[in-house]
Amino acid sequence: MSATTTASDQPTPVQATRSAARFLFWACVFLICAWVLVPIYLLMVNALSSPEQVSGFPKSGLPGFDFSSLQFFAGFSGVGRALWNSVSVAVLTMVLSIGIGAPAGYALSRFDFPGKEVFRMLVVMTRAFPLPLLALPLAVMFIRTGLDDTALGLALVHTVLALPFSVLITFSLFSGIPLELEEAAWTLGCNRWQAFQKVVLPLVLPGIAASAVFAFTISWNEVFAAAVLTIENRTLPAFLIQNLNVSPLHLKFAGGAALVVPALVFIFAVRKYLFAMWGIANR
Amino acid sequence: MAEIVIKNVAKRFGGFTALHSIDLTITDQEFMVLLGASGCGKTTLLRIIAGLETPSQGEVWIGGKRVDHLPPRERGISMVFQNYAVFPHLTVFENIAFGLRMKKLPQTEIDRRVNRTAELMHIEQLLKRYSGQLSGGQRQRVAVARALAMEPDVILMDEPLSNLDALLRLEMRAELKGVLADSKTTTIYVTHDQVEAMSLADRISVMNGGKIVQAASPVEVYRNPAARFVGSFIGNPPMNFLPARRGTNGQFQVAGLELPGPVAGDALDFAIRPEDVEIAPTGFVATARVIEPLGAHTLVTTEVDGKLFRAVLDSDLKVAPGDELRLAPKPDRVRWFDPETTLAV
Amino acid sequence: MAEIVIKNVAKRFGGFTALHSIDLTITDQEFMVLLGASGCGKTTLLRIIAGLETPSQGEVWIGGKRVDHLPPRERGISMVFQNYAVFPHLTVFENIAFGLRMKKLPQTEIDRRVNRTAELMHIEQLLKRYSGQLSGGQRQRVAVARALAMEPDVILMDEPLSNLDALLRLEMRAELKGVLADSKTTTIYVTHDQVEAMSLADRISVMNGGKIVQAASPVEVYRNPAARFVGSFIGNPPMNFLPARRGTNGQFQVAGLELPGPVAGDALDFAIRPEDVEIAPTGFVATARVIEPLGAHTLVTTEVDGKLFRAVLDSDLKVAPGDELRLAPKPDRVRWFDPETTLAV
Amino acid sequence: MQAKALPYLLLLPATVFLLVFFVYPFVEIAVLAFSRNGSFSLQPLTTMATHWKFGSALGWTLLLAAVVVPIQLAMALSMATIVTKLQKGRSAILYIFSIPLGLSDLAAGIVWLAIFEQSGFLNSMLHGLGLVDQPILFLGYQNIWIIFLAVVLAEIWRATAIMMVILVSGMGLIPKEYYEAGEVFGASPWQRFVKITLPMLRPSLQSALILRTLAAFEVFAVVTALGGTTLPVLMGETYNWQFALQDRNVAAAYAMVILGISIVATLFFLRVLRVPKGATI
Amino acid sequence: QTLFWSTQAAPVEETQKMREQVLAGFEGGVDYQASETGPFLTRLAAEIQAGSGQIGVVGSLHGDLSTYADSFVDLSDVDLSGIAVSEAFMDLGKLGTDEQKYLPWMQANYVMAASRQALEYLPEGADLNALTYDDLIAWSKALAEGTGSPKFGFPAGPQGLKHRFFQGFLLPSYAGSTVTKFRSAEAVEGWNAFKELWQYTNPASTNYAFMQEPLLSGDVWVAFDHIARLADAFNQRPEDFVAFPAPAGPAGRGFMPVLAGIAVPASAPDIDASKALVAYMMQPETQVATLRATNFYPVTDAALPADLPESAKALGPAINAMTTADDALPALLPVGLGDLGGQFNQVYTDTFERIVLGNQPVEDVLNQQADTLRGLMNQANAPCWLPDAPSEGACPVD
Ligand SMILES: Nc1ncnc2c1ncn2[C@@H]1O[C@H](COP(=O)(O)OP(=O)(O)OP(=O)(O)O)[C@@H](O)[C@H]1O
Ligand SMILES: Nc1ncnc2c1ncn2[C@@H]1O[C@H](COP(=O)(O)OP(=O)(O)OP(=O)(O)O)[C@@H](O)[C@H]1O
Ligand SMILES: [Mg+2]
Ligand SMILES: [Mg+2]
Repeated sequence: MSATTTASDQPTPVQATRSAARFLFWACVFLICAWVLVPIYLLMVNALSSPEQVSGFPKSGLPGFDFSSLQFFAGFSGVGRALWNSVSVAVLTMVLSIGIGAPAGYALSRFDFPGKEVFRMLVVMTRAFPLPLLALPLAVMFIRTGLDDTALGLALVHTVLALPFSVLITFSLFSGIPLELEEAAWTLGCNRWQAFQKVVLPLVLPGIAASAVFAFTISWNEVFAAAVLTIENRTLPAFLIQNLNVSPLHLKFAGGAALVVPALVFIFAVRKYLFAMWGIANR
Repeated sequence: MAEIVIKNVAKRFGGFTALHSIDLTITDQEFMVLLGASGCGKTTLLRIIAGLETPSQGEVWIGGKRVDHLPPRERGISMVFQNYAVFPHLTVFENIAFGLRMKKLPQTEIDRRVNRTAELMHIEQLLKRYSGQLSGGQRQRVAVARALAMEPDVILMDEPLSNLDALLRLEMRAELKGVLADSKTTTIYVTHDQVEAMSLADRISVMNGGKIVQAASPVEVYRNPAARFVGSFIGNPPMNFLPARRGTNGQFQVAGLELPGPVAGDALDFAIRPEDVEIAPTGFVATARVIEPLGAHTLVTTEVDGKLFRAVLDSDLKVAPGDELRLAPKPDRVRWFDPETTLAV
Repeated sequence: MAEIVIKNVAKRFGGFTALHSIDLTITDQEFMVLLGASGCGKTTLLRIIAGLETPSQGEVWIGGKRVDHLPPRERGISMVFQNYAVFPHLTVFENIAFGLRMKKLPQTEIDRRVNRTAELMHIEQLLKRYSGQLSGGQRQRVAVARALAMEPDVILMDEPLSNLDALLRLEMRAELKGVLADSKTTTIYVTHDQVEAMSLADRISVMNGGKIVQAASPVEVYRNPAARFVGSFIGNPPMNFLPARRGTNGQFQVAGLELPGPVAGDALDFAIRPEDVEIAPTGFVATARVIEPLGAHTLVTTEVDGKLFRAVLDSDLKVAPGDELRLAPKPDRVRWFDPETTLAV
Repeated sequence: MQAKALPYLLLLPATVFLLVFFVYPFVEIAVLAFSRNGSFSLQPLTTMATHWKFGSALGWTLLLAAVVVPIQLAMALSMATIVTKLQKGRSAILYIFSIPLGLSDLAAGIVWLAIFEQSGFLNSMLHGLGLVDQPILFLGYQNIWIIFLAVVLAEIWRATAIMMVILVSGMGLIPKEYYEAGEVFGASPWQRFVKITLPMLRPSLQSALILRTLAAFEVFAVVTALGGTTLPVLMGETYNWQFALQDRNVAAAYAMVILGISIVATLFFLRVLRVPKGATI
Repeated sequence: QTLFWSTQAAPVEETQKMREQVLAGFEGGVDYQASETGPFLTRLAAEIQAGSGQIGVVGSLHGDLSTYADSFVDLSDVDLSGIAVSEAFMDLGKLGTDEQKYLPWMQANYVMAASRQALEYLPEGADLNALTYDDLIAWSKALAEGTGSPKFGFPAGPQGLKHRFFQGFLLPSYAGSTVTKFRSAEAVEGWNAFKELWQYTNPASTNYAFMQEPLLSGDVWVAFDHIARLADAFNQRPEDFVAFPAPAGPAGRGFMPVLAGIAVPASAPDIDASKALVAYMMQPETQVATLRATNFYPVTDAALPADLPESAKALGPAINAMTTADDALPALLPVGLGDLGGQFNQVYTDTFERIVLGNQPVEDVLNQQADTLRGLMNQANAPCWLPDAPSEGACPVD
């Protein structure tokens, strides 16, 4: 993170530099990368192939560079708007779920108080209850209150889904920060919030970013609530993929790819925050 | 005005009582040193004053204001933590500037103070490093600098120099004392280094098992320990104790020697500091057991009447284990303790 | 056989050189103390021996085997970390037992060793606690007990007693020495406490700025510092230095005094320890500046010929700042250093 | 020193939020599970329990979770360890590892369908290698175990990254000094992992396992994409009763079952991975 | 803009066509949104429950609409200005009430399709346009044996429309009934025949929602499906495929039309605009455009143009041949079941899964499922519909 911390500055422990172990290690890395990448590659191959190639056999495993399927989606009226809606809902979800979840995670990690377990179970239950059933009462409520068909309304529902993640992840992160650092900040003139913001937050930022990314991808990929709760302001998945199941194969793949690619770009864009490691490794 | 008054403070951790009803007043601008065995509750007391720990009972007043329910930042204190608590994500500079930024001081003032305290602590060349790139002693100095830079009314230091070498300690000590006196800061300073305690303290509070046993000036604590514990705890090596019994002539019999003692009590404990004995023909009969050269002096551990007895003698003295010596206590340095209450008589 | 040989070891952190080409041999069963200023590289050297840090150059041999490329667990060492590194998720018992379980010792043996070392460290009543429930000194003792329980060939201790009070230190010190001697362990012990260093060490290595300046027996290091640094670093308070110039009569002129000196050299540094001066009419003319009572003695900081000059005098002496004293060096304790090379002459 | 109210204050937003957006609709649904036409009845529960698919749906769901979660845990731990061990190329590899985070379960289903389908990539490869003449039908109803396997693979592929990222950020917070102490005291890399990493990772492990297991109980889209209704799962049945059969009461009863096993699993993880009182981390 | 909330034309290409080719001409402006059944029903139910909403017009299959009979406005006053709508369909649209709950929107049917190469294996003497189930079995057997793998295909996947096949094709063809003779000996015979056919059916069928893709990929050579779900094969490679009527059984050539209707929920924001859209949907030009977009046929007497897509050209005659065959035995969609329609379907799906996939004894399964079916009919108190004989009160299950 700092300009002064170059790789060689870090104390380098003596490692078992036995070549066999190293080879095994890199073989593992390679295998896992392949495991992740090959299916993505195949999805892209199909997305870039013509309908005949997609349903043909045997497949070459090479893309046909036929953009018609993707173009079909690009030409779909309202894709731009849906993309924008998706992003705004996802960002709102991210903000809401961290904004609401992180304080709760902090409280769970720093305090012992009656009702702690009840709250924890409540959070977990949220994750354990099928959304399609909740959607009806929620939709009725939203229609009555005017939240229906707004980015905020959908973000609220997505926040219900993402909240368990943000609460539990931030809880575990905060548990990893020594209380003493916070105490030091208090004696240096911080109130709780400032100490949190200036000391704890920078240290857990990578983790917070991770849970924010979860929130984002949960919202990004959620179809059901989006399909029920948005009409004018459709999000991309509600727009593109809710009917992919009943669409021809080549469109399925193209639609899948159309949804995957922005998410990949997003993760790529935020990877720095996701994985930034401060000089805390040798605290 | 930053007088600290601690009234009847106790602290229990579950079933364990770390502090029993502490009463202590540290006057404004006083330099109070807390001394005590490991685990006796020094850190706990500091943390209660700082507001990091809630006392199980009692009151804490700072500068005439009851602060029990104030958060640390409103108590006008700053603190050096026993294990430093240097922020790992900030450079040394930012660590020291941390509290100043919280006070929203102008940047020039921050620079000035950081540089001044860093120089004081000899870490000016480390300002750009992170704590992971510092040695233990350097980290400790960052913690001290961070607290000093605040220029608080009250500073609490928990063994702030424990990881420094003697030379640096000596220097830091002098500088700390000077800086804190100049800034009229009330100081509570935990140390286990008695030389440090002696040379820094206006008063020393000796703690034992969660209680304050004696709070008095260094010389008083050293010369006239209020309790046997103080005598045995302070002084390196500590005081020697021997059982004494009043003889028929009113004098006390101590390991074959006859000494004048206090008027009250029949069975008392005789006590003398190792450096207050001399080789003299009228002394205790002592068999040397261990000889430890300490540089200018030699610490001779002997056996007197079957009891351990230490003497600090000139290093020119040639003595070998097994030798028999005669060790005479300097009469005006002899102290007496009641073996039951352990208090000085 | 666990002789440790360090050949030409250096360590660089980026642009910063923490160790410059260290050569050092610690013989089997020796108790070697490392002394040096904060940040001089003591911890780094220990970590290189332990295998936690890769040297930038050089070789490390333990027990006749080159170990540079062995992981720490195959080096037959154990270590007390400067910041304890007591596992927070394990009880004190399990912390001490950690290494023993790794060795797959039978439970009875583990119990025996844990209890023994815990008793040694006076933490037997804390065995069920977690590290978060311990005081600083208690935690440090757990770290020491954990290392001792391993009964290794080589033990590396990084300021293992820094957070203990004097009394406990004294006791621990004696016990450590006894235990380690009994178990024939080769020990490298970092401390900044010179009394500790003196009383424990078979040999002391004095480090400065990443180099080893002198490695010799305690008395030798104290009496005959190999370099000005050693003299100024060891001894509390340190040696006094005054510039000396050879007069026409071959004698050296030092602050108005005429003293016999070594045959070589024209301009040298005169050096004397503060405890090696006495009040005598033929001494240096010294103006007292600061008077610090140290218990049995008084440290008087004076000014001699415009230079700082410290003297440890009997505490009976009545002296006030501003008083003029006459301080005479004991002739056989005078040492001389070359001001250019800083080495002893 | 701080008001006792602070933790509650911190929980307040989340609690209010959940009360409005979860508890309120949840109660409305939960009531359905125990009523019929507005009055109390156990009929939805009995209908569900006696339906011929209920047993197998429950069984497959549990089996799926029991197979997928441990494998994912092991993989996520290895991946997280690899990432923390890496010196160079860490961010690139971490990025690759976390790519599946961005995938919806539907997309994952589609991808694996493309592989296992009769004219899919697996058959193409086997054909290309000359191992088969005719494409093999992997996902037929007779091959329920292959369907199961495909679902397991797809689930592992899709959802391991979630666990991994939680664990990576947790591992990043373990101070290095403990590993060093472990190393000095004779712990091999594996022992350090078991004795230091795992216990100190407990909070993160707990979170990761709870979240992942709960998600496994709700597996649906991937199963439908790969196995149709051949492999019945609880969530699929819930969906079926809610929309195809339009019996919201029985659907609610299914949801209560999912909730029930989720709570049991959560309690299990909370217990097994709890940090003993007094221990920090 | 009027929101047209629909389950039809859900495949993305069709949705696009609906918007661009069918609805673009409506003056008020239409927002056509096609959803899966789940979101569709949830949204609809929510708006009905909330008493207000955005949905102007609902378009879905008869079965889905029948659940919400109470919540739709009466459409009898929509001005159809002389457009003739099939009477039978108008009746279905009343959903057992006196009001016109929905207007028929479009219809479709199920037919068979085969690739030309399969014709070589057609058994001697079998007439493609008058196929029997026995012929089909023999043909599938020949195909399986001749090519080495089963080549008959059937949409038994989760999105597949298999229940309609059992309700409207298999059972009527064998038992001449959908409900009453559910567990008759004839029905048993029918299920046994289907079991036999299943031996020569591509096992991947349990994953198929649409038969056009397996036909195109060659995994399946002969298939039964909804016309909309076969169309792509004909549009892509018209020369390679032929369409023909569903087979006949001992009781006749059972078939069941698919009927989609449009309704206006009482909670619609602007009921007049909605009705105007409904009327627009019934216009001959709209109906033809709908046919082009969705492969669903008009429910009115709209004249079909000559330049139909390949699929319509191929499939239309097959439907025609089927519905006008001498042994034609039309079966109607369930009426009067209300929200039990789903469970009614489930009875048939379960029967299939247990008998064919689970290999359970046919009689036992039928007996058990008959009990369920009877319970449903009694609960809904629904009288019989074609091909079952009209009943007093609930339709009996013998
Ligand atoms: N990672 C690092 N990057 C840069 N410099 C470092 C790093 N680690 C240590 N140093 C520097 O190396 C020097 C030696 O450090 P080391 O910890 O060995 O000192 P030490 O002798 O143990 O000091 P102390 O008595 O204060 O513990 C110090 O000046 C320190 O600042
Ligand atoms: N959380 C806790 N639970 C139980 N006991 C505790 C806890 N914290 C501290 N203690 C105990 O309270 C006593 C006082 O601890 P404290 O840290 O104040 O000691 P100390 O005087 O600072 O010792 P040291 O010089 O070793 O740092 C110790 O015996 C310690 O074991
Ligand atoms: Mg302490
Ligand atoms: Mg160090």
